[in-house]
Amino acid sequence: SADAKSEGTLKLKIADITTNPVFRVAVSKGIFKKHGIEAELITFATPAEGINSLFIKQVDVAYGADFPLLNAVSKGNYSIISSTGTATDANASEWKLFVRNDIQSAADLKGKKLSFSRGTFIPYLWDVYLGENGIALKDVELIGQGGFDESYVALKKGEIDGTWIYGSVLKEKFGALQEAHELTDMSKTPVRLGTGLIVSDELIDSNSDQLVEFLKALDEASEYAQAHPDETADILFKEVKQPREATLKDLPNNPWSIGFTEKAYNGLVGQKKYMIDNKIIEQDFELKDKLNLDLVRKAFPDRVIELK
Amino acid sequence: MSFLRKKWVILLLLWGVGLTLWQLLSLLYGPEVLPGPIYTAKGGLELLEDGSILRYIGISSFRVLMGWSLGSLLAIPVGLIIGKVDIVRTFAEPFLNFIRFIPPIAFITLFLVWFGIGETSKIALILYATFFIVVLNTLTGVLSVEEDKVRSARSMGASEWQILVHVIVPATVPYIFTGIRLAMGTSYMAIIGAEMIASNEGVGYLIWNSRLFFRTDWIFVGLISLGLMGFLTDRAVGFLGRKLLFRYGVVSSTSLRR
Amino acid sequence: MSFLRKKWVILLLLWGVGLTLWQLLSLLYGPEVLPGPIYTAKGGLELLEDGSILRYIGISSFRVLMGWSLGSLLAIPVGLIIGKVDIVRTFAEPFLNFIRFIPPIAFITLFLVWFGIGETSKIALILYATFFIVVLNTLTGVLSVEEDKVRSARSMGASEWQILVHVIVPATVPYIFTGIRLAMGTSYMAIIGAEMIASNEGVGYLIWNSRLFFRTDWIFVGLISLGLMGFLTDRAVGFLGRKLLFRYGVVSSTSLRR
Amino acid sequence: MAVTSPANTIFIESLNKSYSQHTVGELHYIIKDVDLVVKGGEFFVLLGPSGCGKSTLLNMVAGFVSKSSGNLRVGEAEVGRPGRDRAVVFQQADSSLFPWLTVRENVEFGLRMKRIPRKERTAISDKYIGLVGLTGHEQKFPRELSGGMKQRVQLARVLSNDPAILLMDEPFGALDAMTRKTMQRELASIWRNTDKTVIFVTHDIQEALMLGQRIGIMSAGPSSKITDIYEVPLPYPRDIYAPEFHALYDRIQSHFDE
Amino acid sequence: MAVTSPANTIFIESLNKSYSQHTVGELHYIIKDVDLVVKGGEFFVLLGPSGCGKSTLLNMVAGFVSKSSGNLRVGEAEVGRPGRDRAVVFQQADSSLFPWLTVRENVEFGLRMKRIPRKERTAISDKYIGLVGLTGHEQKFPRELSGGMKQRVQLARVLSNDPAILLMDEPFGALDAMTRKTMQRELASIWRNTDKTVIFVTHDIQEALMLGQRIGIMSAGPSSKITDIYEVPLPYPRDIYAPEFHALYDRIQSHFDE
Ligand SMILES: Nc1ncnc2c1ncn2[C@@H]1O[C@H](COP(=O)(O)OP(=O)(O)OP(=O)(O)O)[C@@H](O)[C@H]1O
Ligand SMILES: Nc1ncnc2c1ncn2[C@@H]1O[C@H](COP(=O)(O)OP(=O)(O)OP(=O)(O)O)[C@@H](O)[C@H]1O
Ligand SMILES: [Mg+2]
Ligand SMILES: [Mg+2]
Repeated sequence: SADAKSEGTLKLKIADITTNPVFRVAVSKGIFKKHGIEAELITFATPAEGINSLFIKQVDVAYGADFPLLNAVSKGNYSIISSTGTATDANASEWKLFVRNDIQSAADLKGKKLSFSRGTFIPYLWDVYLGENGIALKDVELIGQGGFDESYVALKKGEIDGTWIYGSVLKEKFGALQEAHELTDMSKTPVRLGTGLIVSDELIDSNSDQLVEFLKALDEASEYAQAHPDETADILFKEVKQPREATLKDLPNNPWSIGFTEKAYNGLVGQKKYMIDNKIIEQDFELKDKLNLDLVRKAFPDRVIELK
Repeated sequence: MSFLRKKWVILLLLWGVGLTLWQLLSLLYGPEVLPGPIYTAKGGLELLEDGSILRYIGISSFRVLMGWSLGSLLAIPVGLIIGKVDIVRTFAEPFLNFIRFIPPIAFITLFLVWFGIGETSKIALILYATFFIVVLNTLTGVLSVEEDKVRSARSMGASEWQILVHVIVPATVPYIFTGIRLAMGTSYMAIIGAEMIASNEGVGYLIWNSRLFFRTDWIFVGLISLGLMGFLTDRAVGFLGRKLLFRYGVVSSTSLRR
Repeated sequence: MSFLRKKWVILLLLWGVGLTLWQLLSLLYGPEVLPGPIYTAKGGLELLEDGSILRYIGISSFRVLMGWSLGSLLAIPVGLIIGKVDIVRTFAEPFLNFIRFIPPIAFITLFLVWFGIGETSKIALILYATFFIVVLNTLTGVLSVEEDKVRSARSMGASEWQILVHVIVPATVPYIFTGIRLAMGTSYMAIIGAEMIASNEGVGYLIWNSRLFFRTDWIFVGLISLGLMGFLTDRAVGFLGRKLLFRYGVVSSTSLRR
Repeated sequence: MAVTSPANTIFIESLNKSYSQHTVGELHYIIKDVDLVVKGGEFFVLLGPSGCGKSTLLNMVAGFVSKSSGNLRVGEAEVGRPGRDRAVVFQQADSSLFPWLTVRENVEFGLRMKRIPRKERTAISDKYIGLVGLTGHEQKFPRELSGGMKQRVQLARVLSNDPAILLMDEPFGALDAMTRKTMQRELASIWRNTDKTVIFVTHDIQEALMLGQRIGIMSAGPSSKITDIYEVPLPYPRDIYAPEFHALYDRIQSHFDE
Repeated sequence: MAVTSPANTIFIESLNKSYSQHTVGELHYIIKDVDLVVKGGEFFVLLGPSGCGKSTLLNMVAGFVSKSSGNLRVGEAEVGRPGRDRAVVFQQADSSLFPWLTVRENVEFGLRMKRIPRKERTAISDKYIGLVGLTGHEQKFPRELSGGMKQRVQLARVLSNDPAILLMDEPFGALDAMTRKTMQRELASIWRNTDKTVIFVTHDIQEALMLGQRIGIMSAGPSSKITDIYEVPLPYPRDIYAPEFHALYDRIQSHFDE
């Protein structure tokens, strides 16, 4: 845990997932160490599980998309300290909507079976996307799925009619399907997927200076990864067996920019409204209370907006 | 008589102590870590009120029963053939001893690909979980048929086919039954894996989905439902076996080895 | 002699036919759906070259062996006590028959909560998977000790404690051994669940993680590793049992019921 | 009284049996150069120490075990496989009766295999169940009978097939002393009312003398053969205190005292 | 010759045994009002039909089964539980010997429980292994012995504890006829060289006459008792063809013919 304050070194347990390069680069290139952070990475299957581990004090820092972040802050004394700046148009354009060939426009989705991954923001995305195209959520059937291999097979067999996917591996796989084609991508919708970092308020109170360094380290690690894609691909293959081609293709779309932008804020607001409306979050709360932007402001003053 | 009464008192006492301990531990560690009986009961009530837990139990039971009965029906002839035909056995035995270490859950992706995301793949996964146990038990049964039985049938003029139908199969019934009953346990174990595949309902779904929202109380409700379902069907199967297969020497056994 | 030679020829032929069929099916469906033997071998080579598959096998084996031996060590005395003490048995039996339907994977979240994200929770999950099988078998063994053995020891002046140590325990050894060996199978089955808990290494991790990247070949490599690991340890345990526990009447048995 | 008939005469000439042992390389004979003619309708007893090969010889006549060399005929026909003409009564009724069939169903088994109509079957089974004194027990299962009653079922079962030859392998070996005496008396009387050839295996000299017209003494194995044949010219039912009985007993006993 | 001594005299007065049956409500006696004194050093045979309660009576003397009412003393002491003074030889050597111990270890079991030093133990076991004619087989396990040899081990095992009383429950019932005769002869001679009291249970009249100084006849159950006691004034070793033997045989036989 995070009590070792001695000599300015902060021990952190960080919840990570397999596909994210930033933490791993920061560890293996000594960037954390340089910033006085002694990091241990814990790999989870999904961000949601990593964030859940915060509750049982198994990790100190977790990272995840808006959906699980909001779910977590609604439950206790945790704060979002930064966004990773991935709520960009470029990133959003990597979220592709693949549909069966008989669907040529959004209007054709009416009455169809649409896939979503459980515990993610996809239902929200469907809600917004369909709403914009004049289709109510109750006019389609949403099918919850456990993994992308599942939606791939289901789409191929016609057991579902449309699914959102992300990442080069999936884009290639789904692109090769005879039975389906790409209809649109998320950049054409108002939805931007933010990801952020979450820690306990306790940790912020006791180690705010080191956390500032932590944020700086992350930014530096992401820059390093962007500059050295091959090395990053090697690190990921070695440590988590992510195929090299996948890393190389996805890396340019995922530069982290530690900060807190207007887009990030709007993403959270929209997402939160949806979650409250759909009773996914039972107890409403003030979003501002759960955002602690002092640290990131110290680290990168020009990348943080003022909250009204 | 007085001993029997005493036994019940002690039993009640022990269960009482157990429940109290559970509650105390839960208070000590907090409901996040260990949902106590009261907290769990609340969670259960919540799921009971909107009828979902009962629906989930129904759906999961249906899947288990389908996969289990189909698996058993397929496995019995396969086991008989492997047991009877030496050359098939030589080929199949190492394979069986290899595949029995591979858990059903490892086949999720492949089954998806083969059987789609509908009920078929879920049932197929449970079928897989039960298949090999029933095959292995049937096979053991065939190999355990006393030579004297076969010999006496043969010297009374039975053909090889008659021996199979009238001697081997009935003599193997107790083994088949044991296999089927053991497989029942495994099929409940496989339901979580099966309901990881594209499902919005079922006890396995409840347990797995509750992880995402960290509802330990619902996980407990799911676990208890699973245990109860298993326990009750096991008793029912045991009872039916005792009644219907009485003449084949199927007797009750309370504690089964898995 | 000539029969033996013929047997080998047929066996080789059958395996050959099997592999060819596998390859043909894979060509038919495409490697996405069913990775053929060649494709799988390539994937395996990739993982072999950077040493990861061997490391994974090592890590998973360590976890399995730890969980399995700890589970067995714990389960044996528990089984003995449940078997020997009637009142404990009355209390424990329904509980055992209830909990044996709850799969290890259902406990992932709870074990994470209880034992953290380190090795402990993974080993604990495997321990859970083996514990009840060994308990149930030990218990069955204790109940199967012939009354005559206990009576003769008693009339030769053995105390109750001496009877436990010198009669009950040795007489139960074959049952304990069967339990331990069956549990070995289940512990390999539980490794996928165990390695779903916060891990980035191990055969279970490989199988589960490869889903993300659609690497069906790696899934197959993982499955085959699991099967081989199980098969080999099972044989090794069988061999050791036969050698070391010879006097207790532990004999080899090729096909074990699960 | 028994009537001699060539169709149920057994001819054995220079019969050998060895289970070839690869590892040793040398041929190890169980029985060697046995010559014997059992006349149709005769009651022949085979007497010898445990393990000498009595069962092996009987099983060769039954067609269960193949000869290594020599001649073995029943009537005109070479013995190759089991046949309806040679019925076998096994020592362990438990392993040869079908526990899932009632007494009547067991007795009718051979008839059912021959597709004899139900009415005819009932008439035949009634007759033989009556003959062995089991009337009233038709609906019982073997497990509900005592050891002696089970042997009666076996007897009725083979008799209902009307075989020319009865091969009995220590059929009373597992019975208690009193039941055994009764069964011997009844077997002798049943045999005297039919024209069947009987080969009866035992290692009890008194039993041999109670039953046999001739008694063949087998030497201890390996390479055992029939060394002596005694005629027993006593009338049935025999009296063990008759001086001739006593004299024969002593003469035969002397074979085994050496 | 056997010497009378009060410490190994068995007194039985109005002894009753019933297994109370709740459902029926009435008391169902297995044995009822048994009176018997077996003098120290005497060889007493208990003869009766199957199921009459011979084992029950013997087990009460052994202390394995509690009496329902009446008096049961050995010397001065009330019999309550098993004791080193009363050794039991069971019918099934397989279920009473310890298969994980060698012949020597089995024989030394009682001494080891008493913590007799190894050297002394070896001396004692050497003596009794020799007495029963098993010298040279000390290192074998029970499974490597024939039935007769196993019963010798049982005999040596109880003798090495030097009990005052030997209780034998059909110890030769499972042996083949020839081995049985030999064992009877040897038991008689071993007994004559010690001063032990023996109660020997059998249902073989010949065996009873070969061994007993007195033979108690038990009536068939329920509520069975000892109806007659015969003195056998014949010298050992006995000759079954002696006219007195014959006469006694017929008299006893007549009890069971009715
Ligand atoms: N399948 C077999 N392979 C090798 N040896 C065998 C086989 N069957 C029997 N034998 C051997 O043949 C010998 C004779 O056996 P068999 O059963 O005929 O004896 P038996 O006279 O019937 O003995 P018992 O009185 O104990 O029944 C024994 O030494 C036995 O070990
Ligand atoms: N634990 C028990 N509960 C109820 N009845 C019993 C029990 N043990 C024995 N009996 C009954 O007591 C009777 C006498 O049994 P026991 O074993 O003493 O007979 P036995 O004379 O030794 O017979 P065998 O010669 O077959 O050994 C039997 O009818 C049996 O069913
Ligand atoms: Mg034999
Ligand atoms: Mg008895």
